[in-house]
Amino acid sequence: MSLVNFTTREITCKIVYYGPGRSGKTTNLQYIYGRVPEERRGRMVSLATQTDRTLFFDFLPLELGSISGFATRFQLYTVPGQVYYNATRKLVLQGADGVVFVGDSQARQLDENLESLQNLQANLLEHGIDVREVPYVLQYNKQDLPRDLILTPQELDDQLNFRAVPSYGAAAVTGQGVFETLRAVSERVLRKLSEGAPA
Amino acid sequence: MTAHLVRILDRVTRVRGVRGAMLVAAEDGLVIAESLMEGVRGNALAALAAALAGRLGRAAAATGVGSATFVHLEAARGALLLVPAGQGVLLVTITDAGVNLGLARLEMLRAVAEVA
Amino acid sequence: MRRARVIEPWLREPLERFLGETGARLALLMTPAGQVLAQYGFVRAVDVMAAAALGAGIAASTGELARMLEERSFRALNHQSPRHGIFLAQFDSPRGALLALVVYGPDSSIGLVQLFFEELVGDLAQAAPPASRDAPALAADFERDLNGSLATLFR
Amino acid sequence: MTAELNPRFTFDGFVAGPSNRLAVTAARTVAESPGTAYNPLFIYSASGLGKTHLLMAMGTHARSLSPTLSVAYLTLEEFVEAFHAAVAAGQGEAFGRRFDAVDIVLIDDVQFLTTRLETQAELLRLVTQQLEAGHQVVLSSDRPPQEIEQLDERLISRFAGGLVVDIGPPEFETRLAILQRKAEERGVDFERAILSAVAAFEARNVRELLGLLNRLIAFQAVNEGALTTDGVRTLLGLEETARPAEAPAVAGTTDEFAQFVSTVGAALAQQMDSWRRRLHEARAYWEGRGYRVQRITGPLEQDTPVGAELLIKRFEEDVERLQALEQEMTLLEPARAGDPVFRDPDRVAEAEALVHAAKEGLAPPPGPSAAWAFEDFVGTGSNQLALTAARAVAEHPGTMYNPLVVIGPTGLGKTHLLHGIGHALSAAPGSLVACLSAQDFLDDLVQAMERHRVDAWRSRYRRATAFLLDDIHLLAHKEQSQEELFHLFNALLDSQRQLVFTANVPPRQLEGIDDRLVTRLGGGLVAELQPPDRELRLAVVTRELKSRQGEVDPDLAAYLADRPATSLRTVTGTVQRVVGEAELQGGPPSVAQARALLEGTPEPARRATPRLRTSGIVVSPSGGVRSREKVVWRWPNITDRIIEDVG
Repeated sequence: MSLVNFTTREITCKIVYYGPGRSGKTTNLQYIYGRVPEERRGRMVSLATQTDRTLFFDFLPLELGSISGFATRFQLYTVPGQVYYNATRKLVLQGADGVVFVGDSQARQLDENLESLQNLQANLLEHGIDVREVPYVLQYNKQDLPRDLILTPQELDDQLNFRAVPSYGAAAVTGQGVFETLRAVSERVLRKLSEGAPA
Repeated sequence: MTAHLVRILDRVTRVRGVRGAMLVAAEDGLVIAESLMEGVRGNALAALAAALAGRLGRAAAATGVGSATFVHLEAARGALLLVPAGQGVLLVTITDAGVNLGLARLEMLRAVAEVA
Repeated sequence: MRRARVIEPWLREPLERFLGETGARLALLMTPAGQVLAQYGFVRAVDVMAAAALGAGIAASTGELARMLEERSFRALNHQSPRHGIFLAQFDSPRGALLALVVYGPDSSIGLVQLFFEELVGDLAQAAPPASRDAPALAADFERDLNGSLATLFR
Repeated sequence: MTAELNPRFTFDGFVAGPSNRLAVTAARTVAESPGTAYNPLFIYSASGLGKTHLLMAMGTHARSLSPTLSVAYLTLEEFVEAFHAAVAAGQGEAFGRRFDAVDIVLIDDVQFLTTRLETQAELLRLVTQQLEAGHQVVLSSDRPPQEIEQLDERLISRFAGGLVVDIGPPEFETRLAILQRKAEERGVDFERAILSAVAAFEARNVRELLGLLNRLIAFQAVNEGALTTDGVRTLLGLEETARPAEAPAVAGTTDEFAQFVSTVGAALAQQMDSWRRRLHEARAYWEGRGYRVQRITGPLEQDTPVGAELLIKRFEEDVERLQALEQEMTLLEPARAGDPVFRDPDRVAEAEALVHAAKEGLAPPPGPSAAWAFEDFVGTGSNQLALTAARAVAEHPGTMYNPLVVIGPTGLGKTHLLHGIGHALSAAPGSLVACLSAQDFLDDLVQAMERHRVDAWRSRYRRATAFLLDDIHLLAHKEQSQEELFHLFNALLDSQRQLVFTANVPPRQLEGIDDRLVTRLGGGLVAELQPPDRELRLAVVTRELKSRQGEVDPDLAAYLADRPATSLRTVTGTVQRVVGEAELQGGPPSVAQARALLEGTPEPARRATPRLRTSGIVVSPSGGVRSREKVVWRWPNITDRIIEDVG
C-alpha cells in the first residue's frame, strides 16, 4: 500500500515478521501487544491452528497519533513459518513496506533459516518487490537458550546477513531486542518515505 | 416478498392430493418459497427437481422438440410436476397417487402466470 | 468410477458417493490446520498444499470474523463464479472438527452439493472406526505430520 | 556608531546542520575572503535561528584572520538613526564617506526597510559604493528580499547579484546537537534518551529549544530523582494534539514504546523537514541563477508537504528545456533571447511558441544543388590536391582547412566541387549547409536591405553550420556585401564552422576585394584546379559518350581525349557536337566523322538539312530561362542542357 498520502495526510506502514516455523515471530508481536498502551493498539488478530501455529497471519494494528501533522499507523503482521503454508505466507507479503526476518538462533535450525530467507526473496519477487529495495532487518531470536545450543549473533551474521543489514540478538519471550528490532525497521521504512512520495 | 409467493403456492396446494408446492432457483437448486405439508424434505426436493429439470431441458433441446413446458413424473405412490416460471425459476409440485391431475396442472399454470 | 485418495480407508466410500451424486470436480477433506485426510481431483501435492493452506486460512479468517460479531462460526461458505462454484464447510466428525473444500462445475449446483454434503457428514460419522485417540499433533513435529499425510495421499 | 561584535558569537559556537549548512559555508567563505566570493551576502530566516550570531561570527572570524580589517556591525535602526543625525548636521551627502575605510559592513534586520524610501536610496548608494570599492556587504532579514514590501527594485537586483541564502528551522539532529552543546556549556549532563525526547519535540526555533532546556535544568536542580522521558513529557506539558511528535504519557507504558514512538517521530520529522529543506535549497540555487521559483515557494508558503524529489526533478527538467530554447533563440533573434519568459519554468509552453514563431519567420539559407553529386566529380592528377582537400573538409568540417578556397579558370568544375562538398557536409545530422553563388548572396542582401530585414538575413546565414560561396570575385567593389561577408566570416570561423569559397584567381590577385577578406581567404588552404590533363579528359569523354550512346568507341574516345582543351566544358562540348553530328547522319559516331567535323575536312556525304544553329540559350522543360550559363538553376535532367562551346 502506498506509504504516504499527502492529501489525506496519513502514513500507514505494513511491516511483516518473516522467518522459519516456530522462530518466535508471533511471540514478537505478543510482547509488543503487551507493551502498547490500551488506546494505542487495536485487537490482535491471530489466525492460528489449535496448536497455536500461525496458519494465515497474526495482525497487530498500532495507532501512533499525529506526527509532524501526519496521522501515523503501523500494521504488524506475522506469517506462518512452515514450508507447507507457502500459499498463505505469500499472500501476507502483499504490499509490505518493511520486513523483519526472525531467525532461530539454534544451531540445528540454520538450514531452516537459510531456506526461509530464500523463500522470502522468491515470494517478494513474485510481488514485484526487489529485495534490495525493501527495508529489512535481521533478528536472531532465542538468544536466551543455553550457549551450546545456539550460534552467536556474529556467527549468524556471517551465515545469514548477505546484505549487511542491521541485525539484533533477541529473546522475544522476555522482550529483549524486540523493540530494538521494531525501531530499526521503522526508521529504515520512514527513511524511504520521501522517495516514493507523489509530487 | 416470499409471503406473497406463498399465497400463490397455496392456491396449488389447495388442490386435493397435492402434498406440497415450491418455487426453486433452477440454476442453484435452492428453495425460493415453499408451501409444504409435513414430512416433505424441501431442500432435497428443490435440489433434485432442479437437477432433473436441468437434464430434461438439455435432453429436450437436443431432440429438437424445444424447451420443456410441463414435466409430469408418474411414480408408484405419487407424482412430481415441474413448470418453468421464467427467469430461471421453477414451480415444483409433489402429489400423492389420487391427485386430480388436470386441476393441479391448471392451478400451476395460473400460478406461474402470476409469478412471472 | 471416481477414485478418491484417502489416508484412512473408511473415508473413501462416503466421499466417492458424494462425488458421484454431486459431480464435483475437486474435493478435499482436511483438519482446520490444513492437514489433508482425503482428496479427489488434485494432480500435484503442491496444489493440495496450496488449497489446504488457503482453505484453512479462509476458515480461520471467517472464524475470527464470526468471533468479532459474537457469532457462532459460519457453517458453510459458497463462492459462485461463472464456471465454478467453491464450497467450504466446517463439520464435526469422530476425528474432531474437519473442513471440506469442494469445487463443482456448471453441471452441478450448490443445492445438490449442500444436500449431499449433509449426507456425507452423516455417512462419515457412521463409517469412522472407534477413534484410537492418536497422540495430539502438539507433541510430534507439526510440519512432519502435515507432510506425512501428503506423502500417503500421493504414494 | 557601530555596536561592538559580541565575542561569544563564533563559528565554533554555531551548530551547523542540514538546515543551515548552506548559510554557514557562505558566511565562512565571505569571512575568509571578504569582497570576493558572495558580495553582497543576504541571509534570511525566521527569528531566533542564529542570523545575528552568524553575522557577528563572520566579523570576529574575519578580524582573527587579518586583524587590520575594519568591520562595522549595525542594525538597520542604527543605520537610520546615524543617517538622520548626519542629515540633521548637514552632512547627508558625506554620510556614505564614513564607510570608505570599512572592509566589511554587516547590517542586521533589513526587513525594516519597508516604506523607508530615502533610507533605501541611501543604502543603495552605500552598497553600490562599497561594491565598487571591493568591500564586502552582508545583510540579514527575517524574509527574502522580494517579500519586503515596497523595497526598491534596484536593491533587490543588487542582492540577487550576490548570494541570497536562508536558514531553515533546525531538524532533529541539529536540535539534538544544540541541546548537547548548551547542556555542556551549562555543565549539566542528561541521559541521551532525555535529550532526544526533547529534540523530537518540534521546537520552532533555537530560542524556544533553549527555553525547554532551561526548564529541564531547573526541574533537575529541584527534584533529586533522575529524570525519565515520561517525566520530560509531563514537564514540557505535551498534549497529544498540540505537540505532535510525542505520545501522551499514560500510566503503564514502559519507556520502550515511548522510545519507539519518539524514534518514529524523529525519523518522520526528519523526513518531513527534509522536504522543506530540499525545497529551500532548490529555491536558493535557482533563484540565484535568476529563475522564477514560485512553483517551489508555493508549497513552502502554504506549508503543505509535497514529494520534494519529484517536484524538483520536474522543475529542473523545465529549466533545462528553457535553457535549450534560450540557446536557440539567441541564434534566431538575439534581441528576443532576453525575454523574461525564458526565466520562468511555469511558462515553458510560451517559450516554445516564441522560438517556433521566430523559426517560422526565417527561411533556411539556400543549400547545395542536387545536380552536383560529390561522387560524379572525376579526380585525376590535375585536380588531386583540391579533391583531397575537399574530402578532408567533408570529414573534419571546420577544423582541417578553414576556409578552403578553390581557385582555377572557369569550366574546370569549381562549382561542381563546391556543391559536392556542400552535399557531403549536409549529410551530418542537424547540419544546415548554405551553398550559393556570390551573385545570389548579393541579390539576397540587397532585397533584405530594401525590406529592412537585414538582421533576420544575417541570422539566417549565422544559423548555417557550413557556408559555401561560389565565385567570390563577383563581389568586387561591393563594399556593403563584403562588409556583411566579413562579419559572417568571423562569426562562423569563431564557432569552427566550415567556410569554402571559389574564385577564378588566387586571393592575393583578387582586385576590388577588401583587404581584410583577402587575408582571411588566405588563412586556410588555397587549392588550385589545373586544366584537365589527358587522363581527366579521357575520363570525361568516356562518361559523356556512355551517357549519350550507351557504348563507347575506344578509338573515338582516345582521339577526342588527345585534343587539347583548357576546360572540361570544352571537352564535353566537343563530345556533344560529335554525337549530335552523328545522329544527324544516322548511325554511331566514328573517328573519321569526328575528324572531319573538328578539323574542317567536310564529310563528302550529303548535307541535306541546314545545320541547327544553337545560341546556347535553352528553354529547360522546368520553364526557367537563364541566359548566363554560370548561374546554377534546378536542372533535374542533364540531357536537355546544350552548352555553347566557348573554346
